[in-house]
Amino acid sequence: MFTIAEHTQETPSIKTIRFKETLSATPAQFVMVWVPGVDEFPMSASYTGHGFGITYQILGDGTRALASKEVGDRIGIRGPYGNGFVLHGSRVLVVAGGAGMAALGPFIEEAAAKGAAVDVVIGARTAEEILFEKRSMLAGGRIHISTDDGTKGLKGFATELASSLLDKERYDCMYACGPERMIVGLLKLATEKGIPIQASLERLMKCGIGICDSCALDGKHVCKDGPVFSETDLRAMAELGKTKLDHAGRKVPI
Amino acid sequence: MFTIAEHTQETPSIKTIRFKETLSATPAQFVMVWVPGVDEFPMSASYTGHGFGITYQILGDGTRALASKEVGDRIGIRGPYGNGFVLHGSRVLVVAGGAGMAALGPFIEEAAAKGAAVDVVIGARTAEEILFEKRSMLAGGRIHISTDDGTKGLKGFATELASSLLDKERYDCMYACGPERMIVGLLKLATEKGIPIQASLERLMKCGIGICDSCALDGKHVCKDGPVFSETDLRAMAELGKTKLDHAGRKVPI
Amino acid sequence: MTHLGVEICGLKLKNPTMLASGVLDETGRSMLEVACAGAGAVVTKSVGAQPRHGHPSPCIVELQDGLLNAMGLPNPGIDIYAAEILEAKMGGVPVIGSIFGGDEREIADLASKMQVTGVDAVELNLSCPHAKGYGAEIGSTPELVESVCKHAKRACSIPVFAKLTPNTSSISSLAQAAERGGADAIVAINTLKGMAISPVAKMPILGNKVGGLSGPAIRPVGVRSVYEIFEAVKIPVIGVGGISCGYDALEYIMAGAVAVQIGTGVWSEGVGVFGKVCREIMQFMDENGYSDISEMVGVAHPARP
Amino acid sequence: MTHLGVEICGLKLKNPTMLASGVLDETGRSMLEVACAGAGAVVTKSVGAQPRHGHPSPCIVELQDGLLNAMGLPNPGIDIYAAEILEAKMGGVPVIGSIFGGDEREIADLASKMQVTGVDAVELNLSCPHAKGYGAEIGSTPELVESVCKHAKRACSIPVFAKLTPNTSSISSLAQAAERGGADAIVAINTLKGMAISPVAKMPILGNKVGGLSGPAIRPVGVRSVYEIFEAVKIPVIGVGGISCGYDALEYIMAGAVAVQIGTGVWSEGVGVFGKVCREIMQFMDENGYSDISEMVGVAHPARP
Ligand SMILES: Cc1cc2nc3c(=O)[nH]c(=O)nc-3n(C[C@H](O)[C@H](O)[C@H](O)COP(=O)(O)OP(=O)(O)OC[C@H]3O[C@@H](n4cnc5c(N)ncnc54)[C@H](O)[C@@H]3O)c2cc1C
Ligand SMILES: Cc1cc2nc3c(=O)[nH]c(=O)nc-3n(C[C@H](O)[C@H](O)[C@H](O)COP(=O)(O)OP(=O)(O)OC[C@H]3O[C@@H](n4cnc5c(N)ncnc54)[C@H](O)[C@@H]3O)c2cc1C
Ligand SMILES: Cc1cc2nc3c(=O)[nH]c(=O)nc-3n(C[C@H](O)[C@H](O)[C@H](O)COP(=O)(O)O)c2cc1C
Ligand SMILES: Cc1cc2nc3c(=O)[nH]c(=O)nc-3n(C[C@H](O)[C@H](O)[C@H](O)COP(=O)(O)O)c2cc1C
Ligand code: FES
Ligand code: FES
Repeated sequence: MFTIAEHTQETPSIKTIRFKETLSATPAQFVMVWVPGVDEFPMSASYTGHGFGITYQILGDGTRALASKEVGDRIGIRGPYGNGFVLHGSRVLVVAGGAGMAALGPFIEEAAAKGAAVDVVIGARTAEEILFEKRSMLAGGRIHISTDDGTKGLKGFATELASSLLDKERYDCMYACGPERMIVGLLKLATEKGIPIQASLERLMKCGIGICDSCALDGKHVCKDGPVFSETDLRAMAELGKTKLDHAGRKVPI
Repeated sequence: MFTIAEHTQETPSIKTIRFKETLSATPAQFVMVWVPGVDEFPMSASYTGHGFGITYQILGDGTRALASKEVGDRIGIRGPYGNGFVLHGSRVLVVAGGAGMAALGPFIEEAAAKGAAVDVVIGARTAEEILFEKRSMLAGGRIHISTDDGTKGLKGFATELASSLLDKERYDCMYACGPERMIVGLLKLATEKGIPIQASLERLMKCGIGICDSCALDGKHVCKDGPVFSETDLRAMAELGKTKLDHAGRKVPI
Repeated sequence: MTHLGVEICGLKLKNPTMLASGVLDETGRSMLEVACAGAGAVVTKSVGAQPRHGHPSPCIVELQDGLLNAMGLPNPGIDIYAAEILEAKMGGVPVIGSIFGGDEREIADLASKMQVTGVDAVELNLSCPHAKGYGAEIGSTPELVESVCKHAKRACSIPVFAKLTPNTSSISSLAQAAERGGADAIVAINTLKGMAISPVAKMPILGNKVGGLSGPAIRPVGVRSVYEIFEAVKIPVIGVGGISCGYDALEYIMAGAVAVQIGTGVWSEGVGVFGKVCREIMQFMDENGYSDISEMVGVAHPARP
Repeated sequence: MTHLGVEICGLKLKNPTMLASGVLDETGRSMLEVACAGAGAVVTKSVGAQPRHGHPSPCIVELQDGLLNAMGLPNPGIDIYAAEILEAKMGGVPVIGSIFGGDEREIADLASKMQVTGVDAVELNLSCPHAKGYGAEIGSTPELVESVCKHAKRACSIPVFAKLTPNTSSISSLAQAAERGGADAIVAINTLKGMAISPVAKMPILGNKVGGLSGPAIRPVGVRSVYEIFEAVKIPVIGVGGISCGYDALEYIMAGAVAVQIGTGVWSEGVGVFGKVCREIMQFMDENGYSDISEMVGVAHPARP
């Protein structure tokens, strides 16, 4: 069990927990978070190594229970699991939708530290829901904002903003995490522009270790083969953006 | 399972098996030898590392079955277990009784290779039962022989030979393996002369790993605390040379 | 040349390894991948009459030498699952449909529906240790095992395998009951009933509290079970529990298994475990002068009566 | 200050760890060493009426995460063994005399003789999985368990502990039977019935073929058993199986054990395991605000009825 060292509100719906314990993870690797008596669910490492942390959107019972935990409380952490983003080239475009920024935050820092020029597109519902803007700026990223309601930056979707950047600049690789329709859009853009993309996907995860099949996506397993997939894998996924499995293993629309 | 690479007759009652497999062991460490369908029993490593081997006296069902094994046959080996002889000083006296030479052979080689002057007393029932004489000589040891029937060397016990050597020379340490009454005799000599002794003991061994208590000797366990004990331990053993446990855990005279 | 093929109740397997029920088999596509990775056959997730969510998370505890799971038989129900089986069938290896149910009628119904999906055999999960009312209760009473097998046999014409629980004082009595009930083969073993507690959280870790222990930890229990069952029945035995290398599989085969299933081995070795186990078995056969798997089945017994 | 002492049926233990039966307890002197190393109590080897050699070797198989043993209850018989108990008593910690027998009369006889040796309690080994005619057969039938406990209770006036087998479909039924029979405490679990086969030798490795699985591999089964038994009976439960660190012991304690026994842990950790487990329990108590072991017993249960 890990002990909560800090618990901060990032946006009205998103919080970050930093732990006393150290856990090293590649950006986009995830842990299974156990809130005793409530539930266990996957969360990306939003801070890795010393001061390891997760950043989560409050959605249902599990994240609500997590939000009520206080400094000193302990929660179960197993992992890290899965693969992570791999820096490719010296000029990259990062596109985050909502809480997807949790996985991209540490990647932006890593890429910038390695000397890459990083353009960061942050898409959010509304201005106050923009995650990790300051963090990305401090890391040296060039920030571009879009909001659904136009309260900050471009009014519209992150994909539109990414599209106009792709028209202007040449990137070695794109990195994406966020809603699946955003990823589908970015994959299309990447294909059009002929640049590689790495996208972190989400599926229901029961085991996190590649045996229960609950995170299956066209025979791939998000927990083991992913969560990060590259364009070749993504293009081969007939289910991408269309269906996912529910708790009973039924294919349901995304 | 280990595969027999060589199987040679050392004396009329003693044979050596060398294996294809490599197993590193300190001199006097032992392995548990499983002859499938027959029995499992402890044997010292008489050769260690590449060309690992054991040298055994044919006594009962187990060793008889072992003697009938041929090159290419496989037998079970687990270990090495226990501690081993530790070289102490630059001038040592090695005393072996019968098959006890099995554990001392590799020690003589090791000690000589490290530059120690090694006097070797080999006691046997009769001339043709003398084990590892040539091997010890080749290693650089100075050999002294005693036989019970006087067919070679001194007629008498190894202890007598050791005693006269101890009168003439000054040794840094004595190393012994053989019948327990020989070890009791040598311990007495070591005490009189004030020199340290390391002796390898034998007890019935069922597990070899320190849990079954069948090799217990005054609260010590030959398989785990031994088989090599130093003078302090040996002197504290009320049962040494007197009693041992039988298969039912009864104390019986040695 | 060594020959890895085996035949079980008319099913032809290119090698003796099968995917065990409950692992990477919620979707047809995953079963397909396992077949492509080298499994000789795949067993589906245990499927029931209705969709079922399974137990609340955590569903898995990773141990040093195995896993504790309480998935709780999540499945979309036989009707929806039929499509997954269809996809799995494209792997070109036999697909065995695992079913569970609360009583004889339900199981008979499922067996008949399972046959319609096109599977090559039905496996009765008489042994899930952590789903109340399913499996364990039925599976540990010889009379019920016999009766369930009888009903399943009557309801379909494909081979019926009975998968047994080790949570019993006599697994060979259960096997004999299954044989009397007409089962065509025995599968042994399912998981052992276990629990892990977090001292810090002061509670069992699994959402369901109790789960099933699998992996290397239980192999000795599985091998012993197959050894006992082999002496107790005449129908073939399929061994499962803690297999992740060729030697593990050989233990089962020599204990009397005609084939083996692998579940938790996929966790430690990935889906490559099937190919790895086969290669290691072949190498052993080459080195030890065996040319056909069947020569090794049950050879650890003094003599077959 | 944290307090590690526990009291079980009137026996006062300075800490909750005991040496499990069958490990380092053939001689009084070894039990003495274990007591000096920090065990709160020692349980003797299981002793019978007559001297017994035990099974042919090999008696032990070392596994990745446990041991398989088929010692076969070697012991010098109660009359000779009395001297060992006398020596063990000098350790200043309670000595619990373990006995096994083929029927009620033999066990009653042994219980009464055991009391005469001066032990503080008698432990009935109703569960050795690999000695024909002893233990397992008696131990897996609730009616026999009840009757054996009754006879043992009548034959002596010291506390009687019933040690149960996990090789059953319901260990809690066995515990209830023992309670009905008057047992003062339950000890759970003994080893799981297992086998290891050497593919090269083409035979089971153990001289007795079948043996008992112990160590970390079986801990989830032990914890689950104690958890179930705690809810089924009112008498105290002593937990055993796979304990080699403080956390392992805490799993058992929170599942409901008032004390724990350690056997295979001596293999991996040496006799220092008792001190180590106690230190780790104490550290946990300090960090988590517990001052007495009893505050932790059974806390993993939602509520004690
Ligand atoms: C690899 C991976 C990494 C993740 N990283 C993060 C992260 O860093 N931060 C973060 O906020 N979330 C992350 N998620 C999503 C997160 O796991 C879910 O939001 C969380 O499980 C919701 O739990 P809950 O109990 O609060 O909601 P529930 O009560 O379970 O569900 C509430 C809502 O959330 C949706 N939901 C549930 N599970 C998921 C899921 N796996 N993916 C998307 N939506 C889901 C449901 O459909 C429902 O609408 C990640 C998911 C995956 C697979
Ligand atoms: C640590 C250790 C290392 C050993 N190394 C060697 C070695 O390198 N070479 C060697 O020849 N022997 C060695 N022994 C002795 C060897 O284990 C026994 O001689 C062997 O077990 C006899 O087996 P068996 O089945 O042939 O005889 P059994 O039928 O078991 O017994 C035949 C005779 O041997 C005696 N015997 C049995 N076990 C022992 C024992 N443990 N110690 C002494 N006598 C015993 C019996 O009392 C009986 O008289 C060692 C013993 C120990 C404990
Ligand atoms: C995650 C998981 C889920 C399982 N689900 C099922 C199931 O639905 N039906 C079934 O019969 N067995 C199920 N089992 C048991 C396995 O099929 C197998 O019998 C057991 O795990 C032992 O084999 P192993 O050690 O190779 O995993 C499951 C096992 C695991 C680990
Ligand atoms: C070598 C060995 C011998 C054992 N002998 C006995 C015995 O004589 N009587 C008994 O009740 N249990 C015996 N057991 C079982 C242990 O007491 C204990 O119940 C079991 O090993 C589980 O605990 P562990 O994992 O700590 O070893 C023996 C176990 C081992 C490993
Ligand atoms: S979460 Fe279980 S296979 Fe991915
Ligand atoms: S041989 Fe078992 S304790 Fe030494």
